Amino acid sequence: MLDFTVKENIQLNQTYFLIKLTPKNGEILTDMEPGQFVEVLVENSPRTFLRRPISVNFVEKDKNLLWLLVQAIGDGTRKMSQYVEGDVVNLLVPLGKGFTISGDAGKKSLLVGGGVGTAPLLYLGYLLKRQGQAPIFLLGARSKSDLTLLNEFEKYGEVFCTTEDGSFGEKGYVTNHSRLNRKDFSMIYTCGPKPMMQAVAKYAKQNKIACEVSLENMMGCGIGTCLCCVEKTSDGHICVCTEGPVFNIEKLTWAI
Amino acid sequence: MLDFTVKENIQLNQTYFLIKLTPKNGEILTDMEPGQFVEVLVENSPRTFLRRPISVNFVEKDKNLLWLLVQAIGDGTRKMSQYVEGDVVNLLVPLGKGFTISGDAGKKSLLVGGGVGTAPLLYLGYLLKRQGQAPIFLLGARSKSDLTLLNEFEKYGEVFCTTEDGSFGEKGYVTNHSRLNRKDFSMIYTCGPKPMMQAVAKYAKQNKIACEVSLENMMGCGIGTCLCCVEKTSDGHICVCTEGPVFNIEKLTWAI
Amino acid sequence: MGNLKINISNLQLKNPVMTASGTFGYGTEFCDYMDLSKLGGIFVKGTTLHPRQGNDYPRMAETPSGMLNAVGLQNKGVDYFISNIYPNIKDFDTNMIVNVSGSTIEDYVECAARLADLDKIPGIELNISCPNVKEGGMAFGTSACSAGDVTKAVRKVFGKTLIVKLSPNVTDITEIAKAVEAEGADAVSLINTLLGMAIDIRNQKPVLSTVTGGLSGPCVKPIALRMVWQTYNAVKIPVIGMGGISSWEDAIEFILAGSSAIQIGTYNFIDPTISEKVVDGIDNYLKENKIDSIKDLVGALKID
Amino acid sequence: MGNLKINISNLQLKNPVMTASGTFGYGTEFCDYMDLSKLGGIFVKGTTLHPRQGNDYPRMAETPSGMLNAVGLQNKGVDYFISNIYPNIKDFDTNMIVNVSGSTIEDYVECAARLADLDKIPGIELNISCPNVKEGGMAFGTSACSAGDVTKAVRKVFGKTLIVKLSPNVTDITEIAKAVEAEGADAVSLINTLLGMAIDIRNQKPVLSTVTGGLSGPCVKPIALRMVWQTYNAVKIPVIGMGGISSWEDAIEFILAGSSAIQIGTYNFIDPTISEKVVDGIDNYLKENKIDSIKDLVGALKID
Ligand SMILES: Cc1cc2nc3c(=O)[nH]c(=O)nc-3n(C[C@H](O)[C@H](O)[C@H](O)COP(=O)(O)OP(=O)(O)OC[C@H]3O[C@@H](n4cnc5c(N)ncnc54)[C@H](O)[C@@H]3O)c2cc1C
Ligand SMILES: Cc1cc2nc3c(=O)[nH]c(=O)nc-3n(C[C@H](O)[C@H](O)[C@H](O)COP(=O)(O)OP(=O)(O)OC[C@H]3O[C@@H](n4cnc5c(N)ncnc54)[C@H](O)[C@@H]3O)c2cc1C
Ligand SMILES: Cc1cc2nc3c(=O)[nH]c(=O)nc-3n(C[C@H](O)[C@H](O)[C@H](O)COP(=O)(O)O)c2cc1C
Ligand SMILES: Cc1cc2nc3c(=O)[nH]c(=O)nc-3n(C[C@H](O)[C@H](O)[C@H](O)COP(=O)(O)O)c2cc1C
Ligand code: FES
Ligand code: FES
Repeated sequence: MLDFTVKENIQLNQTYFLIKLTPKNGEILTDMEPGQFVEVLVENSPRTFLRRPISVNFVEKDKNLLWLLVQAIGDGTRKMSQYVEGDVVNLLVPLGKGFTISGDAGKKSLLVGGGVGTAPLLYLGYLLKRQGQAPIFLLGARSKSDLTLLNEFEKYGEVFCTTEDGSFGEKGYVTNHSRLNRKDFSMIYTCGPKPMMQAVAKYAKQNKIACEVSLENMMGCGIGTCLCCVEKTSDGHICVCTEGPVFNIEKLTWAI
Repeated sequence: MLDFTVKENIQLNQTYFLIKLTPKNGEILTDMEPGQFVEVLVENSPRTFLRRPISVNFVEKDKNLLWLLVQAIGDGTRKMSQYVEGDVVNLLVPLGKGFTISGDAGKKSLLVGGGVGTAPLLYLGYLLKRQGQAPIFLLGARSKSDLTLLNEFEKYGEVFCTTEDGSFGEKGYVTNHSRLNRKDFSMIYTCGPKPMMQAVAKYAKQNKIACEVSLENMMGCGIGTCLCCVEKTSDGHICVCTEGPVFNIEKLTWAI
Repeated sequence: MGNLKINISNLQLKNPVMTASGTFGYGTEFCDYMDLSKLGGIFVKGTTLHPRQGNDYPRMAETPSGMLNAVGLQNKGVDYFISNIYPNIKDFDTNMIVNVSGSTIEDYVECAARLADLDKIPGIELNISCPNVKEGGMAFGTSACSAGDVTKAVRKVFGKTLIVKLSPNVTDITEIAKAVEAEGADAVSLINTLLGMAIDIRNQKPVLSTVTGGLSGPCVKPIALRMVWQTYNAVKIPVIGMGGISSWEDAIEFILAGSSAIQIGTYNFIDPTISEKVVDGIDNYLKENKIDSIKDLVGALKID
Repeated sequence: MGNLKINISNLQLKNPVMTASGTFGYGTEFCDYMDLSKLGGIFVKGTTLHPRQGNDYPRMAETPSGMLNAVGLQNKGVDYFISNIYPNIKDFDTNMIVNVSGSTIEDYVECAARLADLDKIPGIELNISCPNVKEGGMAFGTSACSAGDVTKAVRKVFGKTLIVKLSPNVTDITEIAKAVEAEGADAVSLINTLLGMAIDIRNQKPVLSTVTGGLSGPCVKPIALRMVWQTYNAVKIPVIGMGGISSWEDAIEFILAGSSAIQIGTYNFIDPTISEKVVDGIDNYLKENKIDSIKDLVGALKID
């Protein structure tokens, strides 16, 4: 549990906000895995009782900054979207198990994100690139304005996009993108709406590509004690907050 | 029910704040009696469920400004103390029955206030002066710094003070002030901590001076429906929020 | 807004939104803030045969997302109501329902009988669930037997719509609901307040003069909703749901759980216009979801 | 902090602050956040004779100042606990109490008997009040008779401190408390969760897979406090109070109402260090009010 100070809160579109935080008392950020998350204590929000889970979007080591990409959809995230420089925010960090990164520079990884589910893929892409890989991003959204941080993604790999309304990239869903026809991936990582992730998982399975998904089950505690966030897996009900949020699709019981 | 915009919030001492509000959409403030109050909807304060009653401190007709003098003692008033210019605040206004003002310019009124209970006396003094009276203020507090808005009071009458620690005016309680020895008042108005008001009421009774007190019973609704704010009177339990908060001491069943 | 009409037995409501007894005075207190004719009905203050002074101050404590009250049915009695209040409210363009309380069955009966003569009072709500009075009150509401008895007795003298208001302070609310249904209640309303308590740790005393009091407000909503759903599945008469409603979304939840109509209580204190907003919100929801009539929503909860 | 010591029957607590079953895992989950040895005790997860998968997802809904859960006692069973978990927690410098659940009296007895052999488990808490399991669970806790029966049976096989955890979903909690006291319980703990419900109005379905679930958090505090006070006045054995405690002030309220010790549940999720803060807060309160021992505060509520 650590207090952070808001350094910057950048509005990216109507509902997306990039919040950059640094530990209040100058503590050095611990190492985080891509796909791990934080639990935000949202103060001054009468309808927000529990903490809110938000993925690690990026870690700027040199500046000791943690980035969160937040979509304001309810009272809690709306309150976060109003953070201003200097606000103090209490976080549990880092939580959960992130994406697995292989040290093999020859791997070809595809990172598929939908909507705010693109959040954890930025830091993942950065780390993959640092391992020598050339990750490929495939990002989907309803419309052009929902595709944010593209210039950041481009720093770490090639970026392909789809929009449902065709306003940017290919029209349609990520799973319809022409780049998928090549099937030249050795690993797929995905985060986004469940139907999207299931479609991606199906593609991966059909093409025998290893695939990890990041689940967003509703959480009570984020630290493995309430047993509310469970996912049915081959090992029975297990906690998404401690055993996940990232899972290999082999472990899940999705009917795909 | 009306939305107001905060025009100014002036910190007067460690816990007292003078908040100046104007109707958000330019509505002209309705006439208010001194001693009436408003019910403030305190938003973004998870521990403040009910509205909070606050006295009308002053009405600046020409600027269409309503003044509230707020002492931050709990979550609700603390949140009010953080209002900044431009904040929008929802009020029920004006509520209750205020002090009675006689048209007789020859009357000599004493206005006794303790702590934040001085709040309603400012507007009362102003109106008395406008009637041609020369009201006398007797204001008490723990210490000098708790005596606020003195320059405002001085505009409308002579001001006497007591502090418990002797840091300003006479040392002791208002009821010990030497000015009371003259007993030359035809009317006493008082607002402040209950023990103080009871002592003032006693003085008034002993000296056969008419006296009105402003009660601060805890309120649920402020508009006469919950029946939670009742005071035992000669007419039985009656609502402080609609029949008061100002009462003639004759009506109360105080053992004084 | 034709599609908001719904009946509670013989009582015709222009919409399912009503205000709860003890939280809306006689309606008059709210005229400044809203248009009373927009409401399906108003449940006026708890009325007893004889005048009652109520409990001593303090009668209130604020709690997380709610409040405790210990008013204790302060009112001037049914005769005063009939001669002094009824004339002022009888022409309101909505249903004025009187909430009736008593310490004995005879009290309930006598009070109901006098109200039965009032043309513009289409129904009464028997409060057998008030936790704030020593005798009677909640005691009637916590046993199926006595709840049935009082319903039966009042039914004999009251021909118009008879609603019985149930206490949540019971192991099984459906038992009580079934008992009053069997004795002729036209509808049940629920929930009344939950018995609670608060302590002032500075003086180590209870906050309320009566030690315990009734809890209401958003904090009780999950409990109320569960009881409405249980009751809806147990009886055939209409259920009027309440407990913590603070938005139109809450109202829809109660309707889906089986409420033919809903009452808004404590939240009137926070927003005196809330009931109007809830009417509009429900209307919108129906339109957006292309639901023809509110009736189609009552108890429409989908359970896999 | 010597003045914070208090006993629950034979159980010696260094202070009255404990954590509630199902909200603090096995303690291990909180090591990163606080010093477990500062606690009077830890009530570990609900444990059953046989492993349980618990209910389907979703198991949670947020509510005003609280939450609903429908975990349904997911756990790997008592044998797994004994061989895989006990070794890791047995040396914690605090009291590790196991919360025991079952569907039949035999289950409770067998589970308790196996735990009786564990040196470092000084007591168990019988959960006869879980609203989230179909068979048994709450059913035991809502009738004085069955509550007494299960207590009696377990008492025979369990000689250490036996705490029985009561359900708030009853008309009169003191009846149940008296029944378990009569059958040899060393203490009662209360309250477990209140049965509640939430509906998603977008898909018109219950939020929880089980439709209803258990309500906890600050919203229930007034109800819990009232029940603690009623129970304290009805039985002679110690009362362990809980329900919505989120600050040291809340804890003091529960102690004044008659709790010899308290448990903190849901609020651990919001502030994993809350229990530590409550210990310090109580300590300060005693000092500031010049109270020699926490024992002097238990049930010290002043009623005029
Ligand atoms: C591991 C994890 C990582 C996440 N990462 C991010 C992130 O990086 N950025 C981001 O913006 N959001 C992220 N989320 C989602 C975020 O936690 C929710 O949007 C947030 O909790 C909503 O809170 P609120 O108070 O704004 O809305 P609420 O008012 O609580 O909810 C608004 C609506 O969204 C639904 N909802 C809320 N949370 C969830 C959920 N977890 N699953 C399904 N429906 C839900 C509610 O039922 C409600 O209908 C993540 C969630 C998880 C579990
Ligand atoms: C008619 C009326 C006029 C008022 N005018 C003013 C004013 O002009 N300026 C001002 O600063 N305050 C005024 N008050 C008092 C003000 O309403 C309370 O201080 C405020 O409600 C406290 O809210 P809170 O959330 O800050 O504190 P809370 O956390 O609610 O309370 C803090 C502590 O104060 C106690 N408390 C709160 N309200 C009352 C009360 N009414 N009586 C006794 N104890 C109480 C609580 O029990 C608690 O111990 C007035 C009250 C009334 C009834
Ligand atoms: C201050 C107050 C007074 C009440 N008085 C009565 C009453 O006289 N008769 C009655 O049946 N219910 C009374 N109630 C209960 C409400 O009608 C309602 O059942 C309860 O408050 C739950 O709804 P809510 O959470 O929307 O307030 C009262 C409630 C409050 C808060
Ligand atoms: C997620 C969750 C799981 C729980 N599991 C159990 C359990 O296994 N056994 C039990 O006796 N009580 C269980 N409870 C109830 C708590 O121990 C406690 O009685 C209740 O939550 C009230 O306290 P609180 O308001 O402080 O949370 C659980 C509560 C929650 C929120
Ligand atoms: S969120 Fe509580 S166990 Fe995962
Ligand atoms: S505060 Fe509700 S009647 Fe006065």
